[in-house]
Amino acid sequence: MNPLLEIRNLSVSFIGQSQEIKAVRNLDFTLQKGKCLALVGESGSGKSVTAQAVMGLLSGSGIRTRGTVTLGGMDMLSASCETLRSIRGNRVGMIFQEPQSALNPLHCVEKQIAEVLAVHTRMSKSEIRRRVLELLELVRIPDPESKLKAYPHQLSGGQRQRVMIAMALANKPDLLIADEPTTSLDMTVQARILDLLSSLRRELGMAVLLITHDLQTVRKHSDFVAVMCGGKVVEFAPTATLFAHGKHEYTRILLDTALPKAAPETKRGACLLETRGLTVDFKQPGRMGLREGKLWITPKFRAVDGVDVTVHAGRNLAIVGESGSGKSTFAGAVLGLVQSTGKIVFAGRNIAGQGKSVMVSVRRRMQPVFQDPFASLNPRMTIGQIIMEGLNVHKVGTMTERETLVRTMLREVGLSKDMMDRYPHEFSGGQRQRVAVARALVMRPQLMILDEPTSALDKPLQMQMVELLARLGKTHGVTYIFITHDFSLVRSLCHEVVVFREGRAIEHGSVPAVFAAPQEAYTRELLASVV
Amino acid sequence: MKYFTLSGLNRRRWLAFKANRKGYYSLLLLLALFGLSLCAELVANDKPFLVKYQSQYYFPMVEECPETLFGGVFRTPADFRDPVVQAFINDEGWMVWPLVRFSYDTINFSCDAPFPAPPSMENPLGTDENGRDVFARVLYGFRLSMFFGLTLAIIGSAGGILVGAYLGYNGGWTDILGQRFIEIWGGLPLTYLLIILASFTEPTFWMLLGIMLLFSWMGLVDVVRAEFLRCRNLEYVKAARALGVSEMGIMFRHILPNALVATLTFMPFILNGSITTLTSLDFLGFGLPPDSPALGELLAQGKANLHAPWIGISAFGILGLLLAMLVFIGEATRDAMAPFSTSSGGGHR
Amino acid sequence: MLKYFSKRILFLIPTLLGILAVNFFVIQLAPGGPVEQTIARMSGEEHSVLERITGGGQDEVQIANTSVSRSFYKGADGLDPELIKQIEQYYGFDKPVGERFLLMLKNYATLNLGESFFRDATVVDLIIEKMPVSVSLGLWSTLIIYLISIPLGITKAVRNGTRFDLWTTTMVILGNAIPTFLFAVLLIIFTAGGRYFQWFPLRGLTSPDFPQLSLMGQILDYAWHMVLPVTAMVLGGFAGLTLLTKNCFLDEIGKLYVMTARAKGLTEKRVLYGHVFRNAMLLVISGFPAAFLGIFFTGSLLVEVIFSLDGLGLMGFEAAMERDYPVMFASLYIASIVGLGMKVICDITYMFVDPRINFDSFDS
Amino acid sequence: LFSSMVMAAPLMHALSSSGQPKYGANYSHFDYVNPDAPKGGELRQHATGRFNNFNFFCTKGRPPAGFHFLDDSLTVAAEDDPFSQYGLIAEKIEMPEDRSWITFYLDPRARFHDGTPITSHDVVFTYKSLGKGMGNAFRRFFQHVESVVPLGLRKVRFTFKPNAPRNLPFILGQLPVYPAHYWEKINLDNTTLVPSLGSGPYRVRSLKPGREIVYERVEDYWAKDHPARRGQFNFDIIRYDYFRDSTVALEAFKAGLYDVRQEHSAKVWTMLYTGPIFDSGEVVREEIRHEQPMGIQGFFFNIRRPVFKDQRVRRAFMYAFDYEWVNRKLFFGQYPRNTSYFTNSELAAQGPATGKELELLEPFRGTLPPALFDTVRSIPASSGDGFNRTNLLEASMLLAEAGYELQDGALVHRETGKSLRFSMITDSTSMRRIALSFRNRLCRLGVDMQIMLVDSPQFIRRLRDHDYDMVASGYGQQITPGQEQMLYWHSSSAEMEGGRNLIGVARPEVDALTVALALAEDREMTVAAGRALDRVLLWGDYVIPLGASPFYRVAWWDRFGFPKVRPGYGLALECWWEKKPLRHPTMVKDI
Ligand SMILES: Nc1ncnc2c1ncn2[C@@H]1O[C@H](COP(=O)(O)OP(=O)(O)OP(=O)(O)O)[C@@H](O)[C@H]1O
Ligand SMILES: Nc1ncnc2c1ncn2[C@@H]1O[C@H](COP(=O)(O)OP(=O)(O)OP(=O)(O)O)[C@@H](O)[C@H]1O
Ligand SMILES: [Mg+2]
Ligand SMILES: [Mg+2]
Repeated sequence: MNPLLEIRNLSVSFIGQSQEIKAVRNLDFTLQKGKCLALVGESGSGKSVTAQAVMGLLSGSGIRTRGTVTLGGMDMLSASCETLRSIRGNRVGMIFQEPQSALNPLHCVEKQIAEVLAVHTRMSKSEIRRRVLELLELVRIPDPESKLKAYPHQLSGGQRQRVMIAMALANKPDLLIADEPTTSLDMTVQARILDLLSSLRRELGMAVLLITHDLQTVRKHSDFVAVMCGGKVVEFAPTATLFAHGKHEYTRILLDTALPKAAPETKRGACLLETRGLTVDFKQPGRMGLREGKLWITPKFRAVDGVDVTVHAGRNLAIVGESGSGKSTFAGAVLGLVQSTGKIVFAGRNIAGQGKSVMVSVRRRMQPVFQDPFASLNPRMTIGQIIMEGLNVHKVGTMTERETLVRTMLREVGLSKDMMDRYPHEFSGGQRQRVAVARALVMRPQLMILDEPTSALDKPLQMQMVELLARLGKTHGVTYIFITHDFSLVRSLCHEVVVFREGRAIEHGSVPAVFAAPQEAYTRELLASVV
Repeated sequence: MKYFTLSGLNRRRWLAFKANRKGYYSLLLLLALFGLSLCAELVANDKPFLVKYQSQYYFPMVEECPETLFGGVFRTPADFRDPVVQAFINDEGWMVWPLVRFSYDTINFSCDAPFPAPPSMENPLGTDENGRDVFARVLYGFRLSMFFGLTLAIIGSAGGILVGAYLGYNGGWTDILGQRFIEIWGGLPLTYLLIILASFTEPTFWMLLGIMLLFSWMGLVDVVRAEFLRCRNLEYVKAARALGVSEMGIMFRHILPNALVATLTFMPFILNGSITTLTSLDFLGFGLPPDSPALGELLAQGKANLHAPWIGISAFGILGLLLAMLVFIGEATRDAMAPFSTSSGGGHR
Repeated sequence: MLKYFSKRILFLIPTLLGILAVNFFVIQLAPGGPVEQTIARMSGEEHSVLERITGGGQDEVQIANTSVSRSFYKGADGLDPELIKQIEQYYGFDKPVGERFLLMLKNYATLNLGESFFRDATVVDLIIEKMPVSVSLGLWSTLIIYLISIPLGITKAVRNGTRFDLWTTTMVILGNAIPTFLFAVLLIIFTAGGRYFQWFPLRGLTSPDFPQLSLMGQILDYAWHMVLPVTAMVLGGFAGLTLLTKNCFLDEIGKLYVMTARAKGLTEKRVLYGHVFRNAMLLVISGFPAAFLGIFFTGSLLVEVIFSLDGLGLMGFEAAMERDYPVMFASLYIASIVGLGMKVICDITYMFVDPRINFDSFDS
Repeated sequence: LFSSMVMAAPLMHALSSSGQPKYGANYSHFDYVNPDAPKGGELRQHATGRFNNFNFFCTKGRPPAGFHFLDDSLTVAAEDDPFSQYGLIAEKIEMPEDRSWITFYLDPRARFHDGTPITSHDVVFTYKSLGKGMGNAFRRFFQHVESVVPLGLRKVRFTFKPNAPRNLPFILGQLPVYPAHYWEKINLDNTTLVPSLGSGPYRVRSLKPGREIVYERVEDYWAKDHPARRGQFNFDIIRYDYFRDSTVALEAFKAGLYDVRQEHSAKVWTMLYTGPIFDSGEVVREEIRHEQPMGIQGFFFNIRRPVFKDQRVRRAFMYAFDYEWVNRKLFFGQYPRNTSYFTNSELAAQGPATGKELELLEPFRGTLPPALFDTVRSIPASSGDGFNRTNLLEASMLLAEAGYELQDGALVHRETGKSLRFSMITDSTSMRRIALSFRNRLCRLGVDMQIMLVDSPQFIRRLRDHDYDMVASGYGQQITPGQEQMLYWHSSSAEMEGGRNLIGVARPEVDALTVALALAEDREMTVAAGRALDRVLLWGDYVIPLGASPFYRVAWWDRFGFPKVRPGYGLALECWWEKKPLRHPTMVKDI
């Protein structure tokens, strides 16, 4: 039987002004109908680029692609525009790694999904609408009706990701390219989605090219694994074989790395951050006014609902909870970026609704890492400028000191210093995430709020990051608030945990206590899905 | 190793700029033309560089030489174009003339053809309807217009950007009140201000520049404001705020470069517009003093003297060239500023 | 938002007041007013206000060409002071400035825009009279400019750096650099004059026998008359918009969502028009009110003059130059209302185009 | 009652200021017409600007071109006899020697287009209504009229106040007669676009405001065979198309959109009336000599200003201006210079003063320069080479004499320390153009001249306030100057706001001569006073004169016939007729 997807000798390089970046080199693999191939590997090793090449999306003056990508007997790299068009979104669906940037910011959810259907099928308007709702339900977006008219910026990270998934699945493709499709999803939803993919594979014979860093998922859901490192596939084997006796050195590292089981013990310091009754209201998504006949008056949506959280210096806090439960919003509110009501006390000072002067002094000591790194990096600034900016703004040290700081930081997050003059779009997802972390870390803040800072990193890098954070926590007294779905991360770094659900903090306690004996049913459900 | 990031980045930008060949050559040409027009006095002048008279050397361009020096009668600076004066000098010496022996306001009194006179050896681009050399007027006019236009465009755009940025970034009452103020300000009747000015005195270059500056900044406000309204909600702006970047920093380091499209696009047109504003002022008779070498005046003459196409073509030619150069330079600048290469050969598949 | 826009609309009133007041008092400072204009007209010394634009000032001989039987009107230079008093009184210039201003405001408040000083027609009637020309020119040229520039700009963005791009840029720039009046006159000479071709009519909006034509004939006749003026008007308008569109598109086209759109299997056209367009449109929209006002109220002056059309641009200019204050202020008033209204609409459009935009104060 | 007091005078068919009208009582037609000219066809002309008023009582709007076709007047002029007015509506005219009143006997055949006869009631109505209208130009003359009395259905008498201007009867004769029964129903203060009822040879056929107006010949025009109308008004249709731009208007002419065009620009005339249509003779291009007085046009010194108080300075400036060069280079040599205040008229002074002229000057021999009596002051002429050295030298000597010397390149008065600088205002770009070369030459003398181009209202304002150092303006003159001369030269007008005394002359000699001219009883006196005044003014060096063309420059599509005799005082297009019909005449269908 002919393979559905066959990649032979694929090389992709980006030609910049000064250097040529070889992102993918001489790649080979095949994928059969109904099978799942997991593409794992180092961050920046060319996984996403491969995925895009498969779709034939890499064209343009600065990109050189060589080799063949055969899909169902047709070469994607030399196919005509017409053919490509009829394949994309129809026979091949693609889930992009960074949904925030990949969704059109000015189109509402319904429009984005419906478009795929409208282009490739002859469904009527109402059928399309029904199908869109069905898809949203399929990917477990709660109350899909209300999200139909929502714009990407009105969704949570996980919701955006699920919209992407819905879009990719809309036409029941033969091949699904899923580039880290579940990174922002809580375990429950994540499991459901992966199950969904498996069932689709079985029922429709859909093949899946799954890019992920989560080896659990790989083991459970994939048939074959390709391990990538430095732009090459270093090992390609059936899943079981690979997990049993992976040969390549990098595979071993990948398989053997395990995060520490417990956070390093630290002293509990003074109360660093305290929120009391923190509440955030949003406008219900939908076109301004004119909804349900009510002109201009749009109902409120409460994203964060009277949350009380206390963080003590030295005691890292994890915020977990289902996707869309208000975690990022809470972080935004604490940072003063989202309008909120309630009290926020930082280092003994109420900073809620304070003017610029207060905030400026606070900001240096409280640094965030945003959930979507791409969107949070200024596209016209080089990485060097981006990391340096905070130092410049707060006049940290001399120019040379700042430069040294930046370079050290880059090295510590696993980036090389020659990347400094590159712009954000020239990086991989994981690299960007590290840049975002570096930007915050270099400031040596008192409190850092990290919104899923390691979701796009491979295990070894996660490990490196965890160590780095722990070390800085110790040496510089940085306290972290982690927003994450990854419980191993929670275990390895955090002392306290708060569980969010529907905008409320439903459970609060020390990590071992909560993990050992969860009080709430929801927490139990959450923990259960991990295993 | 200092400023390593910056220098690296700037080199990269400069390379990108140079890579856009149209823009690069336009810049070179523009600089050359501007440089040439800066020494217009040496190219087109109604005074010779050097006069030798009775073993004495004179430099009429830098020193005042009354014709009494050469045996004439008038004690005002000599008119070297006067055949009598020329005869005086040539009898007992010689003169070295610039390429074109006319300044922008020199009337070619000795021309035989009726005005506007067609191009000839003497007047390479002919004369205008008042008998002044078109080449000299274009040359001096280029300088004057460039200066007028550049000042107006730069100060005006800077003002417009500042105000637009401020309004768009802050929103709320600042925006509401500021915009109302601009609307009222923009409602000021420019024509009447000029009439009033003209009733006191013959308007000079600086007065006109001043008056036009009062209004020129408003052109960009709306677009810049719109860009800022949009960009201030972007995630990376939030990130910058969270980083503690000052408002100015956010406005000018983060938002402005992304809002620069409009400015870069409009800049050449603003500049060109400033130059042609002079035209319309000249039309109404509120323009520069009648002798000034304004390109606009030349255009107007071009229309009034269609039988003398050399006037219109010269003026149009230089304006078109200027605009084209500016647009190409603008494009190259944009390329240099853009993070990703925008040139694409055959489009996407 | 409702609150914001009601605020905006309420602010129209003080803004209008401000504009009117500023103009009113500045204009008082200018030497010479309607009285002088009347005197000039009566004593035959009036120059056409268009003279400077049209080159009518080429008439070197101003005096000697009156025939005997009509010379008498011209001979009447110098008017007795009593008469001038009467003129002043007629125009209300015997009243103090403040009183005149208040009177004007009162009239405007009751939507009474007054009558022209020099002709017995209400300003509203005058405006209605000029509408056909202004609407024709404004509408068609705006339409053509937008319909050509935007697709052209998009194509140029897609084919950035190609020869096509270079040529079209050069063309639109040259079009922009050639002054309207020059181009219009050349158009007339070459395609409507006696020397070369006589393809198009050189004046007016319709032919003299327009009413007798069939409907189809009327449409054709109108279109035939519109060709030259509209061509003259649009030529300079392409450059700015085309390049703006191009640059805005270039800015967006590299973004990730465009790749997503392609991954959906959309046609390139749909990617550009369905996805990039809206993201890139904001600037185009924000420039619209100014462009619109310009074309409607002032931009067509020279074209109107050259093609002997009677539109708002000419009316406004003549009123300003002849000191026909009621017409001046009324057109200013109307232009301001339209302009301010356009801005409000424009701001609302921003929010429809980009739902992320709001107008609240940033720090609240 | 009133009428019985005035004596009867002979009944005349025409008024004449030269004693005898050219055409006797039984003339059958004017010499310059073809009495048998064929009727019919179409004449198309153009106009610039726009029109918006048919109410001629109201001065607000602009009347359409050719509006004088609409209404007949009491008397009309013959274009070859400038001294007379021939009765039209007025069949006979009665006026005593002292011109203290005038009676018009209306022609019983005269009627309006609706058939209503024209009566004395209409004349009185017209007179009264015109007098009421705001700012109507007639009013200045009407103030000398004591009363207007209808003496019957067809007889109306105007009685004058003492010292009324001599030309008053002529002006009243030019009064159009408007139908009272039509206008009584209409508000005379408002402009209107409804064509009014008239009595003239044409009526309005159709109009588009601001675009075109078409007149059609009145078939049963009452004066069709009137001697003053014979052979005239031959076209069935006369249309005027309106243009705003002169370049376009010329193109339209060349495109054959209209038939006749008079050119006012020397440059355009020489440069642009070329091309195949001219070569092939399709379009005829002709310069027709006229005898119309041209008055004077130039740069006037304001002698109220200290700079120009000194005649030597003025004279020096006259030397500095190189008119010959200007004429050659800017005007293609088409404008002979104005050398008199009454150029192209017999009122221009010549040679030594003699006869009556001398008599008039004699009382002032003490104050006038002796040379004045023997010669006319010459206007300095140059060789026209542009550099004008000799004259400049003369000028610099005069300036030195006047006390100016060069300091740092600028002329400064030795005693007052004031530098010699002044500004000239004009509202016309063509004047500015001329002034440019002047300024250039003055510069060589060290004089600083500013040229200010202002718009019309401001120009008028400053003229009325006499707020200028030098002004570019002119005085038109008629064949028989009248009362307006008082406003031009008399001292009473020098300081009066709005006085037309641009120069600011206030001299007893001038005053006396002006009065003599304004009140001259007969032609001889007019000529003598005019010449004397001209002589005195010229010797005052008050103006740097420019020139004017003694030709009408006319071009027309060759489809017309016209009489062989050309009148000296007008183009007389009324006498033309169509030779070759138009290919696409305007709306012939429904004629
Ligand atoms: N537009 C670009 N220009 C230059 N280099 C690029 C560009 N896009 C990606 N790269 C480089 O190509 C390499 C592969 O990137 P890719 O996005 O495929 O990584 P990845 O395997 O998906 O990593 P991650 O797991 O972090 O998402 C990276 O080193 C990245 O820096
Ligand atoms: N601007 C907005 N307008 C309206 N609703 C919004 C807006 N931003 C977020 N929401 C809604 O608020 C809820 C909470 O969003 P938030 O981003 O805080 O979720 P989250 O806990 O971070 O989820 P995830 O783990 O998926 O990132 C979501 O249901 C989202 O749809
Ligand atoms: Mg990736
Ligand atoms: Mg989130």
